Amino acid sequence: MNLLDTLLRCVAALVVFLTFPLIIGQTEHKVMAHMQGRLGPMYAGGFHGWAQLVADGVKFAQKEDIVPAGADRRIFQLAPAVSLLPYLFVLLVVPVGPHGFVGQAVDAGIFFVLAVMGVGVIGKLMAGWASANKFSLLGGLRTAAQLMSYELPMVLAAASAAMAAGTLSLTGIVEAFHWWWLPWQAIGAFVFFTAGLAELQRPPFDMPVADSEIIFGAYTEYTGLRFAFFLLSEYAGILVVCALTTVLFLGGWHGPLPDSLGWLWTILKTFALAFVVIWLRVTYPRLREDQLMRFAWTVLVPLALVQLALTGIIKVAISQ
Amino acid sequence: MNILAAAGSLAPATRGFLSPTGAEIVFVLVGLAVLGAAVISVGTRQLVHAALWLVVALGGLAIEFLLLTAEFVAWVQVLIYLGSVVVLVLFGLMLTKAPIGRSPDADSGNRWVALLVALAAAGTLVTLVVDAFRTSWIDLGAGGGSASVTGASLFRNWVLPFEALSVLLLAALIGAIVLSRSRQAAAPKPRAGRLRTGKPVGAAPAAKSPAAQSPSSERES
Amino acid sequence: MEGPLAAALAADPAVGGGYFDAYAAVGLLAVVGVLFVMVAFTANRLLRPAIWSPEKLLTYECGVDPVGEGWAHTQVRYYVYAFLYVIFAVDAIYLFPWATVFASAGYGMGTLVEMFIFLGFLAVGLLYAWKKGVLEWT
Amino acid sequence: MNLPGSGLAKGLAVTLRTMTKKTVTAQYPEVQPHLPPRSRGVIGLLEENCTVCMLCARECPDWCIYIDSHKETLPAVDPNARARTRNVLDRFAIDFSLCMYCGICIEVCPFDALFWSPEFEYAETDILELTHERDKLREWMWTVPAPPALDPGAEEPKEIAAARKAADKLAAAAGGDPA
Repeated sequence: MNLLDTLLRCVAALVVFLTFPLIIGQTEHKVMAHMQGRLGPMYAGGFHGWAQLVADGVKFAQKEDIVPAGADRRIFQLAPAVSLLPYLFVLLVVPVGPHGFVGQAVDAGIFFVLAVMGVGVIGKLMAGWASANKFSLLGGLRTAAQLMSYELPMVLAAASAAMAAGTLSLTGIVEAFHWWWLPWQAIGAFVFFTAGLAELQRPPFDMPVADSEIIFGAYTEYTGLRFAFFLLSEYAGILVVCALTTVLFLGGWHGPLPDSLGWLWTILKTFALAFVVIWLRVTYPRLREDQLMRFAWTVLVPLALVQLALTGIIKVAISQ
Repeated sequence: MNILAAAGSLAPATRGFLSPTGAEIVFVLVGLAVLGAAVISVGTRQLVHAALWLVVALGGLAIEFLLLTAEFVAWVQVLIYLGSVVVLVLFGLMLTKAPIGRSPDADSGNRWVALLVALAAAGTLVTLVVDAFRTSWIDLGAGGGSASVTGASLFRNWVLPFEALSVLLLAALIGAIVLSRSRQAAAPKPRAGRLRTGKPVGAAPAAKSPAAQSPSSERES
Repeated sequence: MEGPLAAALAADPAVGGGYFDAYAAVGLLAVVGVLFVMVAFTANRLLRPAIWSPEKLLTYECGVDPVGEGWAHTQVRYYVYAFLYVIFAVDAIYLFPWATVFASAGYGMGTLVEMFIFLGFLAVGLLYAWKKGVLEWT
Repeated sequence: MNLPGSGLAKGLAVTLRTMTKKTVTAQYPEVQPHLPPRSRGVIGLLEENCTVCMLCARECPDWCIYIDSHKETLPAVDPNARARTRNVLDRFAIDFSLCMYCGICIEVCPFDALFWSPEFEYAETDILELTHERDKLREWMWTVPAPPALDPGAEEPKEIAAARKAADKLAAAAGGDPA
């Protein structure tokens, strides 16, 4: 391993980080529109508005950057970066294909990912507090409470996958995958994906940014590029959660094609899950704040514990 | 954690301190950054800034752990301290009144005493560590602090403390709930459903209707 | 390095060799990420206009003039959730070292039972919180 | 028997089915919309018919019609008669930023000077420019469609009935003369 190779991998991760969320965002525009009987963007770029998000990006880059008079300037300006960058690190360690097709394998893989993703919540609290806006503060607190509540089932479900594989390395988990993991880890997959969705504050779990109650939560006062960073972090988050669900529970690159095309499976499964994320957004109404919290603690956490028990018993039974 | 055991015996120094490796240089630099962040965290008069500087200090510590090949501990540091303890602190600050800008009452009259105690504690620790290790060289094998090594040592040698920990956590949980409940018990119970509809709360349709629930969700903000 | 530790290390193919290399890559990515953010905001500063007016810098409260200051009372319940998470997260991290060893030779049933006792204590805690109504709002 | 979660699945099915169906979005600037008959786009003025009776301006609930006029004396046709005066329209303007498209002015006009036009592309960047003067209103007259055909078996329009009556009378008088 030399410096150039590593740098290339890092830049590749950055490129994926900047392009794939745009693809997901554009898919969301179109899928959501068609699910509501609309067409969605049709102009930018010519063919079915494919360049809409590029145009949005250009617009965001040119917009005035406003920091409210009462805000805590430094923290207000730093918050978008703090909430965005953790997802970049996750993308580096997600294995795409077999034989080392990964940005950089990290031994503590899954634990590294969960720890790094947990840092994003600080960015949202910073944004909520530094805006000097009641609605922002309330949104920030709601975000933090939601992120923490759903982090727990997510960690437990991920632990179940790690138990099944007997390793924390993401590559190792995919290598250990067999098709019968699908029924065995089904509850865990459900818990992980749902909790991931809630971590992203995507509808139906978008109470922290509920426009009818608290404007746009912690992001109310943001404009221009900083707001775009928050948006990007949401879509990068979709990519990360879908990719992680693929790797942990859906077998990553395993599929009825030769190993050399394994990366195709990973990407295909990731985008299929991203479609589900969009689908759920269009279909379901927003959960109320108390329902949101109750769902995490009284449904997802017990389910995750059941999955842990199931995984432990079956795994010990198999290995003896 | 059993890093010392994992790394083998404390052999006398076979290497000099004057030809540091890259990791050692980074270790010292990050250590200085952590020290700086910690000092600012204690010294700043803005409450939330203090908590955020604590984030920097604790994150730096995680990097130090990584450099010492204590991989698992490093990410525990990030997940628990950055992801939840600091967030808990921030939460507490923001729920109580944490104004933007300086808090005039953030300074205590005891600060000189506090400084003295801090210096004494630091002096004791440094003396202890220096005296314990002297010039011995611990060769840190990569992977010596990985999760599997930690797990092996935890479940072979330290099962009882581990179980005791669960009792401790349970006690903390119950304590927290009792504390938060006792304050709520003093406040009058929400009776919006009864007042508004004129029916007893026990009447199932009234209690379940959105009208009966909405006051409670309004109260939340 | 000797005995069970070496065996445990050898059993895990991911551990070993590239430890510092792996985290050097992560560190490099941190540099790349920070550079990206800096370049983005520098470019943004060159592109964007800056025409401030007092009205623009006002707190946004749906168009009406802001009332009071940028701080409001919030339910303590949020704090209880955060507290619960801290406790449960400390518990949950022990699952990870356990996950890597519990099925290997020499652990088996005993370790499983130990973990179940550990989890049982916390399930009791969750049940207690549930019964006390901390997890529900009304 | 409802399985738990069947409602959730039903919701997903609805959105998925909608996605596969054809959308109802009209791509307006490329494809002109199909407007139903009697669409209320804008009000056109046939100023030849206007007698400056001011009824429209008076009945308008928003007071959005402005009319200026002056009297003009016409020389008498007959030397014994008095010179006649007539109203001449100087200004007829409708402020479409005030207009609420109720159509009372059109209903109330006794001389059929105002008409509904389906033309709707008259947005302006300045609200003051939405006050359209008589020449613009006259131009819109060209976009007024022919009145829709009558329902089969409907009663004859009054003016045609009156004309026919007069014609029939004439015909009867012409036919009766030789007798």
